[in-house]
This record gives sequence, C-alpha cells and structure tokens, in this order.
Amino acid sequence: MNDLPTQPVSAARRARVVQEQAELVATTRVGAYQHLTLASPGVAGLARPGQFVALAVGDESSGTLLRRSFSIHKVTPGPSSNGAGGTVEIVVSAVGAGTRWITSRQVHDRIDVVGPVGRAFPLPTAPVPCVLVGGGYGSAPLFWLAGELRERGCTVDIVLGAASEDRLFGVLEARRSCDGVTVTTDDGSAGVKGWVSDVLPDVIDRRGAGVVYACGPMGMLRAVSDVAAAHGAVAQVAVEEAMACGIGICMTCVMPVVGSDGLTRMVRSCVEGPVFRGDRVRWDAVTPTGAVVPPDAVGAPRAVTR
Amino acid sequence: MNDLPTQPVSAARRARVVQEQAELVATTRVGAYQHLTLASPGVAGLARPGQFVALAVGDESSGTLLRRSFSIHKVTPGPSSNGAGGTVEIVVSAVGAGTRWITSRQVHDRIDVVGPVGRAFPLPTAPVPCVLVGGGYGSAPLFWLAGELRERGCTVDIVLGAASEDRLFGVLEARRSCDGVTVTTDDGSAGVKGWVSDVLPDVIDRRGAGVVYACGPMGMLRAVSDVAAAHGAVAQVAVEEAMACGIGICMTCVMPVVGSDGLTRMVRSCVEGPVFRGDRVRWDAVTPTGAVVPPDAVGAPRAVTR
Amino acid sequence: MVDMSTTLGARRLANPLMTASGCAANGQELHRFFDVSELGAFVTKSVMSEPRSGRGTPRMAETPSGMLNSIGLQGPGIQAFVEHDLPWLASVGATVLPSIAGGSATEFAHVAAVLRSSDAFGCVAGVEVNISCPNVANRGLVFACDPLSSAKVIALVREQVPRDVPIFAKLSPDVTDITAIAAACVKAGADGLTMINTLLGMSIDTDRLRPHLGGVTGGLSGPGIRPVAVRAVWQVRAAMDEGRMPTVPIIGVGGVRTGTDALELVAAGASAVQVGTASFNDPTAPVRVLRELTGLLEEKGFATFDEVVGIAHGRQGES
Amino acid sequence: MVDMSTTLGARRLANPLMTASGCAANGQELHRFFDVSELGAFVTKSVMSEPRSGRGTPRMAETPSGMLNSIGLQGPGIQAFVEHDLPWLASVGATVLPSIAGGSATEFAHVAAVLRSSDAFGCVAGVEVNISCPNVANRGLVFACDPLSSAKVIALVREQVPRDVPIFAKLSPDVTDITAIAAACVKAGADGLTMINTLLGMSIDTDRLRPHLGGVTGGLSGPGIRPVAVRAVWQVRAAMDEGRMPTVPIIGVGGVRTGTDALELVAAGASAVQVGTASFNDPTAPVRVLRELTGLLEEKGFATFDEVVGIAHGRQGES
Ligand SMILES: Cc1cc2nc3c(=O)[nH]c(=O)nc-3n(C[C@H](O)[C@H](O)[C@H](O)COP(=O)(O)OP(=O)(O)OC[C@H]3O[C@@H](n4cnc5c(N)ncnc54)[C@H](O)[C@@H]3O)c2cc1C
Ligand SMILES: Cc1cc2nc3c(=O)[nH]c(=O)nc-3n(C[C@H](O)[C@H](O)[C@H](O)COP(=O)(O)OP(=O)(O)OC[C@H]3O[C@@H](n4cnc5c(N)ncnc54)[C@H](O)[C@@H]3O)c2cc1C
Ligand SMILES: Cc1cc2nc3c(=O)[nH]c(=O)nc-3n(C[C@H](O)[C@H](O)[C@H](O)COP(=O)(O)O)c2cc1C
Ligand SMILES: Cc1cc2nc3c(=O)[nH]c(=O)nc-3n(C[C@H](O)[C@H](O)[C@H](O)COP(=O)(O)O)c2cc1C
Ligand code: FES
Ligand code: FES
Repeated sequence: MNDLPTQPVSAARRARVVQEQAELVATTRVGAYQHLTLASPGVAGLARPGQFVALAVGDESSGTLLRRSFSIHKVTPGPSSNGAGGTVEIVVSAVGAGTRWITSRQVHDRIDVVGPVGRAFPLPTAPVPCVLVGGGYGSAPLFWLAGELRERGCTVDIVLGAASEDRLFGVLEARRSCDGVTVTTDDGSAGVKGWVSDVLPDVIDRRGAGVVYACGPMGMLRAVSDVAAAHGAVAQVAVEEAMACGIGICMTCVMPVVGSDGLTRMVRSCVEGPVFRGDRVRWDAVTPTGAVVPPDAVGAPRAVTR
Repeated sequence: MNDLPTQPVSAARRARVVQEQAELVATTRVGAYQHLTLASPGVAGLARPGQFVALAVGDESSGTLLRRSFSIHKVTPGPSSNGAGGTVEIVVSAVGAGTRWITSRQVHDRIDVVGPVGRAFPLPTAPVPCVLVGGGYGSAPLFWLAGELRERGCTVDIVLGAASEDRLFGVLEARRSCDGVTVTTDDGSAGVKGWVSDVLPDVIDRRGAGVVYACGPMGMLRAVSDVAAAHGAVAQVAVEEAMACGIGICMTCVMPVVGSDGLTRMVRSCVEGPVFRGDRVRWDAVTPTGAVVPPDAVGAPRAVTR
Repeated sequence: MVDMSTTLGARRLANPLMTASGCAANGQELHRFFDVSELGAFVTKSVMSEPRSGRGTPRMAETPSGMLNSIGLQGPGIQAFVEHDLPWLASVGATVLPSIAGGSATEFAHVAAVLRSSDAFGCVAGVEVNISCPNVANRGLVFACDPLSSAKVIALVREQVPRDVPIFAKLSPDVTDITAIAAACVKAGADGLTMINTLLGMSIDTDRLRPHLGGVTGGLSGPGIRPVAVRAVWQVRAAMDEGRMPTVPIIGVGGVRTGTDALELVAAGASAVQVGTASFNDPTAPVRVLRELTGLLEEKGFATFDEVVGIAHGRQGES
Repeated sequence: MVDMSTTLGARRLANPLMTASGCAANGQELHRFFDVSELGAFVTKSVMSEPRSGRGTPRMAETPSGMLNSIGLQGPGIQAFVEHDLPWLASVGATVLPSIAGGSATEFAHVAAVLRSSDAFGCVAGVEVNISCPNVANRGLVFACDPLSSAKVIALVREQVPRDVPIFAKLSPDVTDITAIAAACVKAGADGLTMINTLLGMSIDTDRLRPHLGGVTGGLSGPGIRPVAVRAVWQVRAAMDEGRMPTVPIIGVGGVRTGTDALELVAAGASAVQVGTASFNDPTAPVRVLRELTGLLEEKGFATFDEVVGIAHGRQGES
C-alpha cells in the first residue's frame, strides 16, 4: 500500500540512518543564508541527493524539543585530507528560534544530527536532458544532483529563482555544475524579473527535457509540476511540510499523494518523501497553510468538516 | 509587622535595584569553583556586602525560567581604567543545569543580571572585634565585608571551612584581608580536620568578638548561631533558601524568623534576608530539606499536618 | 497609535496588561522595576480573612518551561491589606484588581465586605475571586472544581461588591468541562472570568525519592501550560459565541512571556492578559509584554485592541 | 546488577521501558536506531477498525518544552495491522502492547477480537485501550472523561481478550477526578492503567490570527506536562494504597526525557514507563532512558526495580 514511483517505502524504512554529534567545522554567510559544514562521517557516507538531515536545537535542557530539517547541500565522504571524517553541508535561512540557534553556532560547537533521511531524487536510467528548479535556499541540494546527472550523461539546465538577489543561492556554483543557467527574481534585482514558472516552459522545450527536479516553496512546486506535465516532462519535487520527528514516527508531516494503485493517501513526507512525483501530489488539497484530506482519500472522514 | 533587627523592610523594598545585560569580562577556575567577573555598572554602584545578584539562565527561549542567586564576592564601582563600567564578581559552584550553564559562559557573553538584592550584613557602629565564618563558596562575600569592617576599625578573624581543600575559597585573600585566618576541612586535606564550629569558640573567645558573620550551608549557620550565642556574640548569618524570583514577589524563599515583637513569621529570605540575626531564626523548624511552619507562627494552620 | 484600552464590565482600562495574582506580591517590589500605574490593572496576591503563614518549604520546584509552587496562600489578612497594601497602590496611582480567597463562601463574602469598606476602594477596578482554592467544608476540594460551590461563592461576593465594580471568577483548568463552571459563575453574577489558574502537578525529589514540595502537590505555571490556557479561553469564548452562556469579558492568564504569547490569548478571546511566572524571569515582563503586544498590533495595522479580541474565532478552516 | 524486570498483571517484562503509543509508529522506523526487542514492550500506534486518513495539516505546533498534535488517529485499520505490523514486530522478537481505539464501545470490542485472532498474537504481552479518544455517540466527548463510557469500553474489550493477557486503560488527565475514572475502569475489568494521555491544548498562529492546527485543538505532550503525569500516577496510587480502589499496576507516561524523569514516575507508583515525545528529539530515547534509569538505581544501591515502584509514598513529611 505504500508503493511510490521509483522506490518502495519498505526500502526507505530499511535504509540506513545514523545519529551523531557532528562538529561544526565551518560556517559562512552567503547572501541571506548561512552555509554550515558539519563533520558527520556517518551521514556523509550514506547520503544521496534529495535526502535531508534533522538537527536537534539547544542542549539537553532546551525547551525546544523538535528537530529542524535541512536538505543536504553537499557531502564529502571518507576521511578528508586533514584526516577528519566526511562532511555534510547545509544552507540555512534563519527564520525562527530554531534556525537562529543553528546559524549562531560557532566552529567546533557540536550539533546532534540524524540522517540521511527521506527518499532521494530518483535518477534516470537513460541520459535524458534534465531541468533543475530551485526556489531560494531550495537550490541547495541541486548542484550535487546536477553532478550526478551529468555523470550519467544527462544535459542539465538549472533555473534559480528568489524574491531578490540576496535570496538566490549558488548562482556561481550553478554555472560550474550545469549546462545552462537561468535566474529569476520577483523584484528584478538579478536575472529575469518574474517567477521560475515564467521561464521554465522555454527551458524545458529548448532541450526537450524529460525530467524536471524542483525544490522550493510549495506554490512553486505546484507550478513546476503543472508546467512539467504540460510540456511532457516528469516532475520530481522535494516538499517541505512541518515535521516533528523527521524519521517517520509521528505522522505530522503528511501530504495527500496518489499511489500507483490510483488511491490517494496521507503519506509521510519525511520517509515516503520529501521527493514525490509532481503529478502524484494532490495539489488541489494543498493550501498555503496546510493540506486538507481529499474526500476521496483512503480512510477520509465520512463527513469532511474542514 | 515586617520589622527586623537593623533595617526595616520597607527600606529594603525601596532600595534601588537594577536589571542589566552584563558582559562577562573574565572567568577563571578556582579550585572547585568558577570565578566570574561581570561588567555590571548599575549593580556595582549600589551593592553592599551580603547582598546578592540573581542571574537568568539561557536565552529567551530557554526552558529554564527561574533565576539563580549568587552572593556578590566583590564590586569595583565606577568606570575602570580601561573606560569600562563597574564590575561585579561572583563565585559559582556548578551543581545543576543552571550553574553549569552559567559557569560555561565565555568572555564577552552577556548574562541578564538583577541586583543588588537582599539585606546586606549590618555593620557595627563601634569598632568591635568580628569573626567571619565561611563554608565552601560561602566565604565569597566575606573578604569584601572584612575590608569594610577593618575600615571601621574592627579586628577581623576569619574561619574558612569546607569538605576538602579544593572546596575552600579564598584562603590567600583571607590572609591579605583579615587579621587571623583559621582553616578547617572535613577530611583534613587542609588546616584543622573538623568543622568550623569546632574551632569557632576559641576564635571568638580569643578576641572577645562581638559579632560573628557567617555564610554557608544551613547546618553550619545553625551551629555558628548556637556557638555565637553561647559565647556572647551576635550572629549575622546569610541563608540560602530555594528562590524562584529573588526579588520578593513569589513567596517561595521563606524562613521562620522571629520579629522584634517576639512573633515568628515566615519571611522572605530574598528581601528580608538573606542576612538574618542568628538568634532570630527558628532553627528548631529548619530541617536539612526545608523549613516547616512552627505551630506558633503568625497565621500557622490550626492543625499542622506536616 | 493603536488604542490599547479595553473594557471589563463597567470599567474601561487604559490597556489590557495585568500582573497575575501571587506573581507580583502587592506592588512595592515591582515598583522598583517599573511604575505599576502603567499597567491596565495591578492584580494583588489572593488575600483571605486572617493572616496566613502559608506552607513549609520547599515551596517550589522548577520544571521544564515552568515551575510548581505550593505557597499555601501566605498573606497578611484582609485587614492589613486594606490598611497598608491597597492605600499604597492607590498612592502611586495604580488601578487595582484585588484577588480574594476563602476557605468557605462566607469567608469570601467577609473579605469582600472589608475590602469594599476600605478608604482606598476608589482605586479598585474590579475584584478577582480566586475560587481555585480549597473548600474546607468539602474535603479541601477546590471550589472551582464544582459548579455549585463556585456559584455560591460568586453569588455571596456579588452581594458585597458595589454594582459598578465588576467581579471576575478565576477558574481552574483541572476540570472535565470548564465551560460548565464558567457558565455557573456567570449565572451566579460574575461579570467576567479569569482563566486559568495553575494545573495540579507534582514533582519527586529523585535524590531523596520523596515528594519535592513540602505540600506534596503544587500548582504548575509558566510557558509550558500556555496551550492549556489558550484552549480554555477559546472554549469558553466559543460557548459564549454559540449562545450557550452569556457573553462576559475574559481575562487570559497562563504562560505569557512575550507579546506574541499575549496575542494568542487575545485572539482566542481574552479582553485582558495577565503575566505571572514570566515576571520571575524578567521583573519587567508585564510592561515589556504590553510594549511588544502594542507593537505587534501596530505592525498588523489594527487601530484598536478591541478588534483583536476573539478574532481567531470563525477563522478556522479558512485557507 | 539491578534486576530491572517488572510485573504487569499476568506478565513479567524484562524491563519497564516502553515506547508511547503514536510516538514510535509500529516499530520499523525506530528499529533502524535500536533493536526494538530490547524494550520491555513496544506500544504501537492506536489502531481502529478501518483505515483512517487522520486530519489535515498542520498537525503539530511546537510549544515551550512540548508540542501539540492533532493527528486524528491516522492508521491502516486493524486488519492491515494484524497482517503486516504485528507479524513484523513478532519477527524481530519484540514484546508488544498493541494500542486499540474506537469511536464506540463495540468498535473497540471488534478491534480487540480481530487482534486476538491474529496469528502473531503470541508476542502480545497486553493490550492498551486508548479510551482518551472521542466517543462518536456522545458528541465526540472523550470516553475517558466519563466513568460510565470508560467502563463500558473496558468491559467489552475484557470479554474479547484472553484472561492471561492483561488490558490497560489509558486515561486522560483532562478530568476533575482521575481516581474516579481509574476506579471505574478497574471495576470494569482493567488489569492496569496507563497514565497519562495528552492534555487538551491549543495554539494560535499569530501571523494569520487563526488556530494553528488544522484540527483547532490538539494534544499537549512533552517534558512540560511531566508534573501532571507524576501527579496523576501519585493520586491513583494513593487511592489504591488507601483502599479506595483495587491495586493494579500503573504504566506512567508523560514528559519523560531522562532516567531521572522516569524515576519520578516510578517513585510515584508506576511499574513501567513509556517515552513519547522525547523520541522525536532523540530516536534512541526509550533505550537511553532505560540505561539511565538502570544506572540511577544501581548508584542508589537497589537490587530490584520492584522496590522502587511507589517508594515515595509514605515518605512525605519525613525530614
Ligand atoms: C525536508 C525539509 C528540508 C528543508 N531544507 C531546508 C534547507 O535546506 N534550508 C533551510 O533554511 N530550511 C530548510 N527547511 C525548512 C526548515 O526546516 C525550517 O525553516 C525550520 O524548521 C524552521 O525552524 P525555526 O525554529 O527557525 O522556525 P519556527 O517557525 O520557530 O519553527 C517552529 C516549528 O515549525 C516548524 N517549521 C517552521 N517552518 C517550517 C518549514 N518551512 N518546514 C518545516 N517545518 C517548519 C519547525 O520545524 C518547528 O517545529 C526544510 C524543511 C524540510 C521539511
Ligand atoms: C542568597 C543566595 C546566595 C547564593 N550564593 C551562591 C554563591 O555565591 N555561589 C554558588 O555557587 N551558589 C550560591 N547559591 C546557590 C545557588 O543559587 C544554587 O546552587 C543554584 O541556584 C543551583 O542552580 P542549578 O540550576 O545549578 O541547580 P538545580 O538543582 O538544577 O536547580 C533547580 C532549582 O532549585 C534551586 N536551587 C537548587 N539549589 C539551590 C540552593 N542551594 N539555593 C537556592 N536555590 C537552589 C535553583 O535555583 C533552581 O530553581 C546561593 C543561593 C542563594 C539563595
Ligand atoms: C508562586 C505563585 C503564586 C500564585 N499565587 C496565586 C494566588 O494567590 N492567587 C491566584 O489566584 N493565583 C495564584 N497563582 C496563579 C497565577 O496567578 C496564574 O494564574 C498562574 O500562575 C498561570 O499564569 P503564569 O503561567 O503566567 O504564571 C500563583 C502562581 C504562582 C507561580
Ligand atoms: C504525535 C503524537 C501522537 C500520539 N498518538 C497517540 C495514540 O495514537 N494513542 C495514544 O494512546 N496516545 C497517543 N499519543 C499520546 C502519547 O502516547 C503519550 O500519552 C503522551 O504524548 C504523553 O507522553 P510524552 O509526553 O512522553 O509524549 C500521541 C502523542 C503524540 C505526541
Ligand atoms: S516528521 Fe514525523 S513522521 Fe514525518
Ligand atoms: S525568591 Fe521570590 S519572594 Fe523570595
């Protein structure tokens, strides 16, 4: 019953995950974000692009109990040149108390990390042209993905969008790791003024792209899914639902998703996502403030009150 | 009704107090303790020996809500040589989560300080010989007091006691600031093997001391009060009751104390203490785990259940 | 500038921020940190008819994001209160909500009568009736756990307090259905409700393996209980909106530490907000929360505080 | 070495540590972090008769030292549970306490019947009956808020479960007198009690000024509520000691994060301890707490866990 396009959940459940006290080995400001490098060899050795880490906030006596999730930007597995273990990098936007705590950690501080978690971006078996779309810090996991795709012979175009120039992440890195780069900003402070969905049709069509990978705000993911479908590409989108545990035990992070049996279920985005096929997500039931249970979902309440 | 030996409480209530974000300017290990110097000019300008400061633990989102109290070890009022404001020093024993947080602060960190709080040691108006008794970190406020007493022409003897040598505080400073120093340890690792109350009678008698000032664990204060009374001296003891607010608004820190009208009341040790006259404390109602309400106290329950 | 004034029964207050009973003593101590007349109202420690010693110590235990207390209503008695505390509050220009308590309904009435006859009664903008305290006649069961006992206290106090001075029943959250108690109090004459008092809790001293508090159980307060306070205010306000009981103003209390916390209670239906345990952490919390709340409403473009009271009702399910 | 085994009704468990229902899914996820057979028992997510989608999102809100959840009992239904989840737990050698729920007493009985007839029933050391869920017939009032509804559920479930398999009634703290509900459940056939489920709470989204949770109210859990759990266990255990109800084992749950926290519940009277929300912070929390608790008892010189159960009773007032 948990079947999903490319990877059965039972596999995801069995997938290895570690918990470690990771030392912060570097932290730098990048535009509106903080770029953190953690010595987390266990995670580094297992992670795939699209997976994420869940970080604990504060110490043992912290009043903030729940972990915060971040896409893995990059991993450097194995012992590094200076003999240290593998590293995991993340890009954090400080929006609330938890992310403020994380971004104010200093080099040598330790952070409790659980990872890698979630379903990675499924990679095509043939060398098809791909388009990557990143909104704000949502681009963080895409460069690593781009590398893997190009290794498989895929052409990779990337579209980076944000509200303003300082909220773009990785434009330079994009130029290094992708075959084509398009930038959009809502205010026109960099690239094309507008949304990623404005330029996306062209980029897909130009290359005849077969897969569109996207990470960013829910509204963008919906638009990308629609555009991809309309232009004959498969969308693989990494969603961001509020998560209490990040490891599949609390059921808070659910999204209405259609399974291969055609039935909609409320599935956990932390273990059965965060990457879903765009055409499988029930966007009609996803609002800016949360997802409602579609009346036709498996086990939906008889009389829907909400 | 709130009358107490030397200072009416209404005065204590009116006494000035400040709240400030104090920068930690120095922190050093001293034996089993951590010695902290805080740039806290407001407190430094107002404090008297025997008063204390109440420090907040953690940041705004901390799950630890209650302040922790520490005797003021020393103040350096006014702008210091490097142009910084006055400083306040405290000596902290890390026993629980709060004191561990405080002792692990680094230079330049800020700590929220309220102070000075509480009733200071009342100073004699005539130059009588005095004995100071400090148990463990309880000696911290006594050297400052010694200085003030000697300025007034009092001879000052000090007795420092602790479980073991590393838990003694300020033996060297004692030699500088007092006329006679006696050291005791429970295990004999320094000075006389035994308790301060073993040596105290002698010290009082030798000088014909008129006042004994003491700070330390409750059991020691009781013994000091008894010895002082038996040897014709007035005891002034600084107690340590569990305090939630430190500023007189919660009523958690009460002790059974006899007023000048001869009646026992449960009085707040944060504003009406921490210094009480030893013979006014109802030691019969003070147990190692807390104080009971003496049946003859004002407003005591008719049928005492405890 | 947002008009922060709020109406509580017959009285209009300059702003909705108050101290919480028992978390501010009777004013002199906090007046060293801020001018207590700046508050919408100063709520005093619950006072009973006679002086009371309270319980033995330890009277408190710290808990995650909160604390337990078992003070045992220590206080000077109503006579000393009207002779010393109330006149002092009047002298500094404070608006006062005295909190009264009793071990029986007649004790409550007696305390109210002495209070009313006080020379300083002019500064009293309302009386908070702390029915979350033990009923001596009923095996120490808290009045607020039983609609009949609650109603009896309120009815007797209402008789003693002048009509133009509103009385507020302070409710306990430790009940199966708080709307039933609320309705009983309003029916008996309460002009408003204060919610919530502490939750009954307990902690064990794990060194000695015995109850930590001298009083064994104690009252749980602080930010950790805020979700319970918001829920209580929400439920009672919803009962009013649905016509299940008459509409009266609610004073919200429980775990407020910031302006955002206060806004939660206001949006759930509170016309005023009290700050309790947070003052132990930050003595200026009541006025800081007022400043923060005012700032939040300004940012959001509200012209008056009144518009925000209960605003979250009817908004669930919107997208 | 301390003998950590504990007795729950007819069953002896290797140790007193358990997961809390709904905070551990059905085992596979946590098994990636530790061997779930190391637990005294694995408590599964409450399962109902049919598959359930649960509520819309947001389903959670973070609160100081805790969280609110409104999952709405999402689950696969009892049939899928006995076909997939229970056999998996049996296959890894886990001792299981399935948690069952229902919208009516007969639904509970049906779920229990299907469970009993499962091939994997051998791994079941007891059944937890989550009566802290809404009674469809009674305006959605939670069964555990009413002694009669509670008793009816327990009596029907007791009939379905073999005599040698104890059943545990899981109580809600949102009642005026938890001992009354506890006594009703035991009288109706409960072999033990689990205390406590979440407290009813709520939070407001102060950006949008509307309820934060899709389900409006939610259940409050985490360290912030531990004092309420300790109190509930204490009160019910005291009622047993005083002969006001028969003595049965209590499973303590609520806010346990460390071995010391667990010891509080044990000293108050719990024969076993569940770890819930803390697992979201630290997936290994249940086994870590077991290790810490064992260490504490060893330090204190106890030979058996049993000696410590309820040890704080009768120790108040000692000095
Ligand atoms: C799979 C996944 C990947 C993510 N990757 C990144 C990333 O690479 N970089 C980055 O900056 N952020 C990322 N986020 C978002 C990040 O987790 C949130 O911004 C963060 O949890 C907010 O915590 P806070 O304490 O600062 O905010 P608060 O608003 O104080 O958080 C309160 C609570 O709400 C939850 N919450 C708030 N916003 C979000 C959100 N957008 N998504 C999920 N939970 C939320 C928090 O986890 C917390 O429990 C990701 C989220 C998910 C689910
Ligand atoms: C007037 C006064 C002066 C003090 N001076 C000093 C000093 O100079 N140096 C020093 O090291 N310590 C001093 N203490 C004791 C110090 O305040 C406690 O050790 C500290 O509060 C313990 O906090 P914790 O979080 O580390 O311990 P925890 O045990 O985790 O504290 C839990 C709770 O109990 C309270 N508590 C625990 N122990 C004590 C105690 N002994 N006294 C009061 N409250 C307690 C805490 O404040 C807190 O609310 C003083 C206490 C008082 C009342
Ligand atoms: C130390 C202490 C003493 C209290 N005394 C009283 C009291 O005398 N009367 C009363 O009605 N409430 C009393 N309360 C309850 C508070 O007024 C308030 O209802 C409760 O603490 C919840 O608010 P908070 O979380 O902001 O503290 C007391 C609370 C504390 C912590
Ligand atoms: C996300 C979540 C889901 C829960 N689901 C259930 C459930 O299905 N059945 C149940 O009896 N209790 C459920 N609970 C309550 C817990 O089992 C436990 O009683 C409560 O959370 C208090 O313990 P804690 O503070 O350790 O979490 C749930 C709690 C949480 C946080
Ligand atoms: S975040 Fe807990 S199940 Fe997904
Ligand atoms: S510590 Fe609050 S009154 Fe003394």
